[in-house]
Amino acid sequence: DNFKLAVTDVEGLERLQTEWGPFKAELEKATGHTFEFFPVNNRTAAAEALRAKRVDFVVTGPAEYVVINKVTQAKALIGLSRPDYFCGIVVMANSPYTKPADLKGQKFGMDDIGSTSGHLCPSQLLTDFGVNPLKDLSGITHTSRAVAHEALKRGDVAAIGVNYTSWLKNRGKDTSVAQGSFRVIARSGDLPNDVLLYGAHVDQAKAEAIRKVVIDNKAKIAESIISVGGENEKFKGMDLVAIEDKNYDPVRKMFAAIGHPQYSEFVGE
Amino acid sequence: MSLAFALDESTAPALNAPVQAAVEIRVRALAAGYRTRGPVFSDIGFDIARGERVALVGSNGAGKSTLLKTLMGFVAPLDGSVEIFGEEINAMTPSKLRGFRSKIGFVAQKHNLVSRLSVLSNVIHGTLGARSGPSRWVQALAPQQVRARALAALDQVGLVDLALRRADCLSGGQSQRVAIARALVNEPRLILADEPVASLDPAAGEDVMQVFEEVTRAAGATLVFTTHNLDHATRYAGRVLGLCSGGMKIDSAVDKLPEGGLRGLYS
Amino acid sequence: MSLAFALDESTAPALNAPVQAAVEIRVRALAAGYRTRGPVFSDIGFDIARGERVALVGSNGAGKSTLLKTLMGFVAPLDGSVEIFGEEINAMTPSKLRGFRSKIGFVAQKHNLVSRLSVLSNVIHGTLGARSGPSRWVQALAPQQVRARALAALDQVGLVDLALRRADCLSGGQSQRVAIARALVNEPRLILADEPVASLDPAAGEDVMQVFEEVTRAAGATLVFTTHNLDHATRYAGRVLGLCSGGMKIDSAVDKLPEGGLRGLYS
Amino acid sequence: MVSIADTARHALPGRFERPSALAFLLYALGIALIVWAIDGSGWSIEELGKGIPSLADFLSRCWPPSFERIDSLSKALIETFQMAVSGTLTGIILALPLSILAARGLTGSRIFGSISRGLFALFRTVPDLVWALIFVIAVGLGPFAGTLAIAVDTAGFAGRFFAEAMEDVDKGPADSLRAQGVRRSDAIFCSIIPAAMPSFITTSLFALEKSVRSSVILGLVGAGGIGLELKVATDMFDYQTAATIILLIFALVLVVEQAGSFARKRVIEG
Amino acid sequence: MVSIADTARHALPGRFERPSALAFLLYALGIALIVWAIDGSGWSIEELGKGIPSLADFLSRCWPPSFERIDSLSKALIETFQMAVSGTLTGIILALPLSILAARGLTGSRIFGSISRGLFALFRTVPDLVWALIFVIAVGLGPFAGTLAIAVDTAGFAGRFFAEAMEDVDKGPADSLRAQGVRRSDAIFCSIIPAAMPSFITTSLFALEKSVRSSVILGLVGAGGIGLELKVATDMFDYQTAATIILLIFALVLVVEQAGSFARKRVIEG
Ligand SMILES: Nc1ncnc2c1ncn2[C@@H]1O[C@H](COP(=O)(O)OP(=O)(O)OP(=O)(O)O)[C@@H](O)[C@H]1O
Ligand SMILES: Nc1ncnc2c1ncn2[C@@H]1O[C@H](COP(=O)(O)OP(=O)(O)OP(=O)(O)O)[C@@H](O)[C@H]1O
Ligand SMILES: [Mg+2]
Ligand SMILES: [Mg+2]
Repeated sequence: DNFKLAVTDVEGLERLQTEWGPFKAELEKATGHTFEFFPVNNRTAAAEALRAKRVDFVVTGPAEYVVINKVTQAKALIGLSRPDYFCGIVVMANSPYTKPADLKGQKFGMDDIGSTSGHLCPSQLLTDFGVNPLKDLSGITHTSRAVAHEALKRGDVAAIGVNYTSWLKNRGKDTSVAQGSFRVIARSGDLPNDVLLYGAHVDQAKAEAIRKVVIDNKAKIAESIISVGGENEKFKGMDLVAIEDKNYDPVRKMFAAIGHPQYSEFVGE
Repeated sequence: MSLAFALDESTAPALNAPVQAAVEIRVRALAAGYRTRGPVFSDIGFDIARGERVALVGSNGAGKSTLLKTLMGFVAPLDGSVEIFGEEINAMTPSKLRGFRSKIGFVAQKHNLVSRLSVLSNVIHGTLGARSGPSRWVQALAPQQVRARALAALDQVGLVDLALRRADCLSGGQSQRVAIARALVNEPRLILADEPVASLDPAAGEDVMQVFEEVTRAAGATLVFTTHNLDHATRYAGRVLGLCSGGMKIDSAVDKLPEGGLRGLYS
Repeated sequence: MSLAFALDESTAPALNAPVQAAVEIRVRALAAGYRTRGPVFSDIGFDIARGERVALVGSNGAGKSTLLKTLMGFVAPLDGSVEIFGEEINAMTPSKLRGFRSKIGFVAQKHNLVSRLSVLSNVIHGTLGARSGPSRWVQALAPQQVRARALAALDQVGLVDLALRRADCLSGGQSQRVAIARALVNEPRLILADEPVASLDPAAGEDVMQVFEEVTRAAGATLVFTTHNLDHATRYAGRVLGLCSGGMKIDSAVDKLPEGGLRGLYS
Repeated sequence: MVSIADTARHALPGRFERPSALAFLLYALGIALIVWAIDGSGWSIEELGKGIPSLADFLSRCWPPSFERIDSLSKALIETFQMAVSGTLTGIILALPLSILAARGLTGSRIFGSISRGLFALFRTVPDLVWALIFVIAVGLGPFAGTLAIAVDTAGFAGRFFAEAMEDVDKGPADSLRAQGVRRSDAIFCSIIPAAMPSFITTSLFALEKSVRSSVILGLVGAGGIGLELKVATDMFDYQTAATIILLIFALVLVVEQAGSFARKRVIEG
Repeated sequence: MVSIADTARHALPGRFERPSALAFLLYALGIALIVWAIDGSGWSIEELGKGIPSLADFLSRCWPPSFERIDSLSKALIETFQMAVSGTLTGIILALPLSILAARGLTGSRIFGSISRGLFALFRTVPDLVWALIFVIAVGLGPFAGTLAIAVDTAGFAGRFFAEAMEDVDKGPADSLRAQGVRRSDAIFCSIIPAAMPSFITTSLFALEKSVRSSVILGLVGAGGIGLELKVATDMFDYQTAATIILLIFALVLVVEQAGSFARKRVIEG
């Protein structure tokens, strides 16, 4: 069959959008199907495409999976595991804030609303430390990472919630301040995997079959991603695993923390 | 009078023998002006018969151009009525008015050429009233016969050589002559010309007035023109209308004009 | 001749007694035209002395407007030279050229009013050459004295009543008169007028020509005007220049014109 | 008989001027470009038809608009409008003098002309995201940064349209003034700008409307705004709220257009 | 002596016409609006000054542009341009007939005029994202959806500017034709459109350029494009690549502008 596969703006998969050639070839060889790839940097568009049966598979992040699952009944098929996928809360080292509770009444910078590691996870983290992100802060600015970073340095926001790994990398690129001028005051546990999900209209048996082959050939497929070299080396250590919907219940819980409880009902409850 | 007769009259104008009798323009108690400024003229009335040549004179701002625009229905009258070819124009449906206007040839005081098109295209536009469509929008697309006709009209005003010149690269008098050719190209039944020779040199002015005269004489067309050249008014018109201080002060055959009468309009 | 003298001459024009002697415009071997089309005229030469009134005549398209534009430096000559007030204009720096032009009053064939501003503002623009600045961009901001002067210029052409009318709500002749007032308002040393009375009624035409005559007589200004009105040319000019087939065919004092000579220009 | 003869005494001129080799090449290139572009964009009318049912489903989910949060949404719209007005105004004030330089043949300075045109192009090319970054670095998060970002965006857009509107104006009146020694600058203000005024109004009010519509940039600099609300609503699949927001903006756009048409009418008709 | 007297024989007319009560109210409202807007946007020149050093540092991090990925970036730019050309062309073809209806006083039909103006306003108000959704649902992911999204966006923009350009044209030539019974439609094509042509070119080429610049919409429908690359680059703090992308787009913008100025020159000067 010819399947359409959308890749949303998943953290760390940007290169895949332009250099997915070998990956695609390997996938096609392993499954016997042909795949057409579409980089879609918006989960709403991906979800609507699924609902309209315009796309069959979507590679996306955990939070995206939760909402897409709710809106389209699409199901998780394979997890694309990533090492060190968690979030943190960063303040300036010379600031008085040493624990999340100190941030009460302060301004906070985060990623776009609904981003797993840049919004949901830090919000949950604050909640876990007894700070209600919706009530206790004096405001959350949802902006791009680069803007949040600069705003933190200026002191416009007291803290930012970040995807830890990419923050480390980005911090390295900012030569204007010493790397030690930041302080991480909280880190989350690892987040669930990115997901390859399939639309409700896709034949379940075929989907299961694809899951089986991919898991069986995971070494080769993962290698194909890394083999592109250059930037893609960062995928070293990725794994392809079979997953279940309930793995994402923690993410569902996070939606309550950001004030969108409509996505926090657990399936089956 | 039967409808059949009326139709006959309009389709074969040159054949009806006593054309002079039919009234082409009938104006009654007419007043017109621009928006808030009150009427430019009022209580004007006259009849113009087919084949007449009428000069409309008056000082600057007397309302000559306004009267011509009112005759064509471009300025709505404040009062009174205008009948052209036997029908009240301000009561017509737009499509009917268009049909009536397609028998008019009009020369505007400002020439009003389309400056980015060629002279020939501008003249061909004059035929659009009779037959519309993209084939007459620019000369390159026009049927051979239409182009030939437009060229003949240009020849009447002595401009064949400039047929492919862009209309914004003309001298003042050349552009006025193109406007005249555009008005003549469709062999109109009624010609309304607003100072058609103001920018022409003396010889060209005579030529154009002679063309007008011949067109009215041979094809039975009617001519109403405004002018500041009193010599032209008396030599080429059979009748003179004189606008002054908001009223029609003179309406007289040329040979019955009072001594020095036209001078009196300009004081 | 010393620079001091030349300066003296240009700053106090009316005082030097034998003004008639000074050459205001000197043209030598002049050829000019538009882009690829070759010269409109060539090898033209003449001198115009201060205080002269010169009529420039010729058929439509002969190049009268082009010649006037060349005299002002708007059309660059293909050949030859133009000196105004004793200096070659095509060798001047832009700011110097501007200074020279500020002593010129110009009436364009197309009037060229700024249609969205009032008549009075348009006339006040005529004073910008002498003194620039926002206070003369619109009449509402202009100094009382400038407004009074503009109104006086409008009075000369008989249009005081229309001072606050928008320039696009004028009749053809009214707009031409505004252009004339704009040219006169700055009391120019040289008036170049391109068919200044073409749209005027006979009386207004005489009035304007008389104003021109008085301005040259009383203030020692020089006048070059084009016209198709041969009567005006011979009555109001002291000298006639006749353009024909690309050359200056006539250059003669009015009283020495050959019998029927001007007619010969239009064939 | 002087009726216009159907056959001309003169040879008819050619229908087309023979294009120069360069012009021919350019036409051919233009056509090739279009064919190539259409070819590459995967046209398919068939697909369009198939999607109708799903589209109906989507639209049904947007209906009816939810007026639950109308208060806070209106407030966001008004705040956005406020920043849009001051940003657009700043942008226009920035663009006006530069556009006079940028208009070809107006000031006679080719160098300044190229520089201003380049500057406008740069203003437009640098994306919102980067302007947001620059102004956050320069003045910090908040409405001021948003205003500046809008101003730059507006300047790039308005400057270009102002300049070309002034180029398109009939130069006759300006030339007649310059014939009398009026400075170029005075001639521009006295005759070019009055003539280009309707176009200026169109451009300015479009810029204002555009600033309101594209107010996502305000969200980026932490200034909130209706754009952010709309983004959140679609991201959270809250299409009914999104529909409300779009209707609110639509109403504002119509009001701005009405104001523009009123102003234009006054200028054109006096 | 006929030198113009410094004192007039006639009373000078008033400087200002007394504005009508309505006009006065509107002026007052306009000024209040502007004051309110500037007040709300937190102007502070001081802040601007303080930010300069950090800004310089930021710009230094964008330099030099990195030409490492120039191949794939150029490819993305070309693909984007391809979709932009076909989308913009479609939009313009859509906008032209509607804009004739939308231009006030051109066709005499007020109802169709209001409808087309409303349609254009709607095209513009509905944001990119929602158009992306609609076309993804209608025709699926890919360049075709992107082309359509660009087309709608272009139509909303170009339609408005086309219509107002036609409104601004001198109506004299068209009226003179209509005086001879020429249909409105013919008069529009023969005289209004030739007169508005330079403005049409400005608008169309700006629309093309805008489509390239705002190609983020292509990312929304899975068609990639240079906009996506730029977003990724800034998100990854890869400012040197971002600088490269901006320079590439800038070059394209300049080329498009040059083409426009060439075409305009031909139309204006013949
Ligand atoms: N568009 C307009 N709006 C308002 N008033 C106008 C308009 N056009 C002309 N007028 C005024 O109406 C009066 C009559 O103008 P009209 O153009 O009919 O005069 P005219 O007899 O043709 O003069 P001319 O010989 O100068 O062409 C004039 O006083 C003029 O100022
Ligand atoms: N902008 C232009 N571009 C090209 N050719 C032009 C341009 N303006 C005028 N011409 C041509 O130059 C010649 C001289 O034109 P000019 O306007 O000087 O004539 P003129 O003597 O003023 O005629 P008129 O009495 O009709 O005003 C004409 O043949 C005309 O077609
Ligand atoms: Mg008139
Ligand atoms: Mg001339």
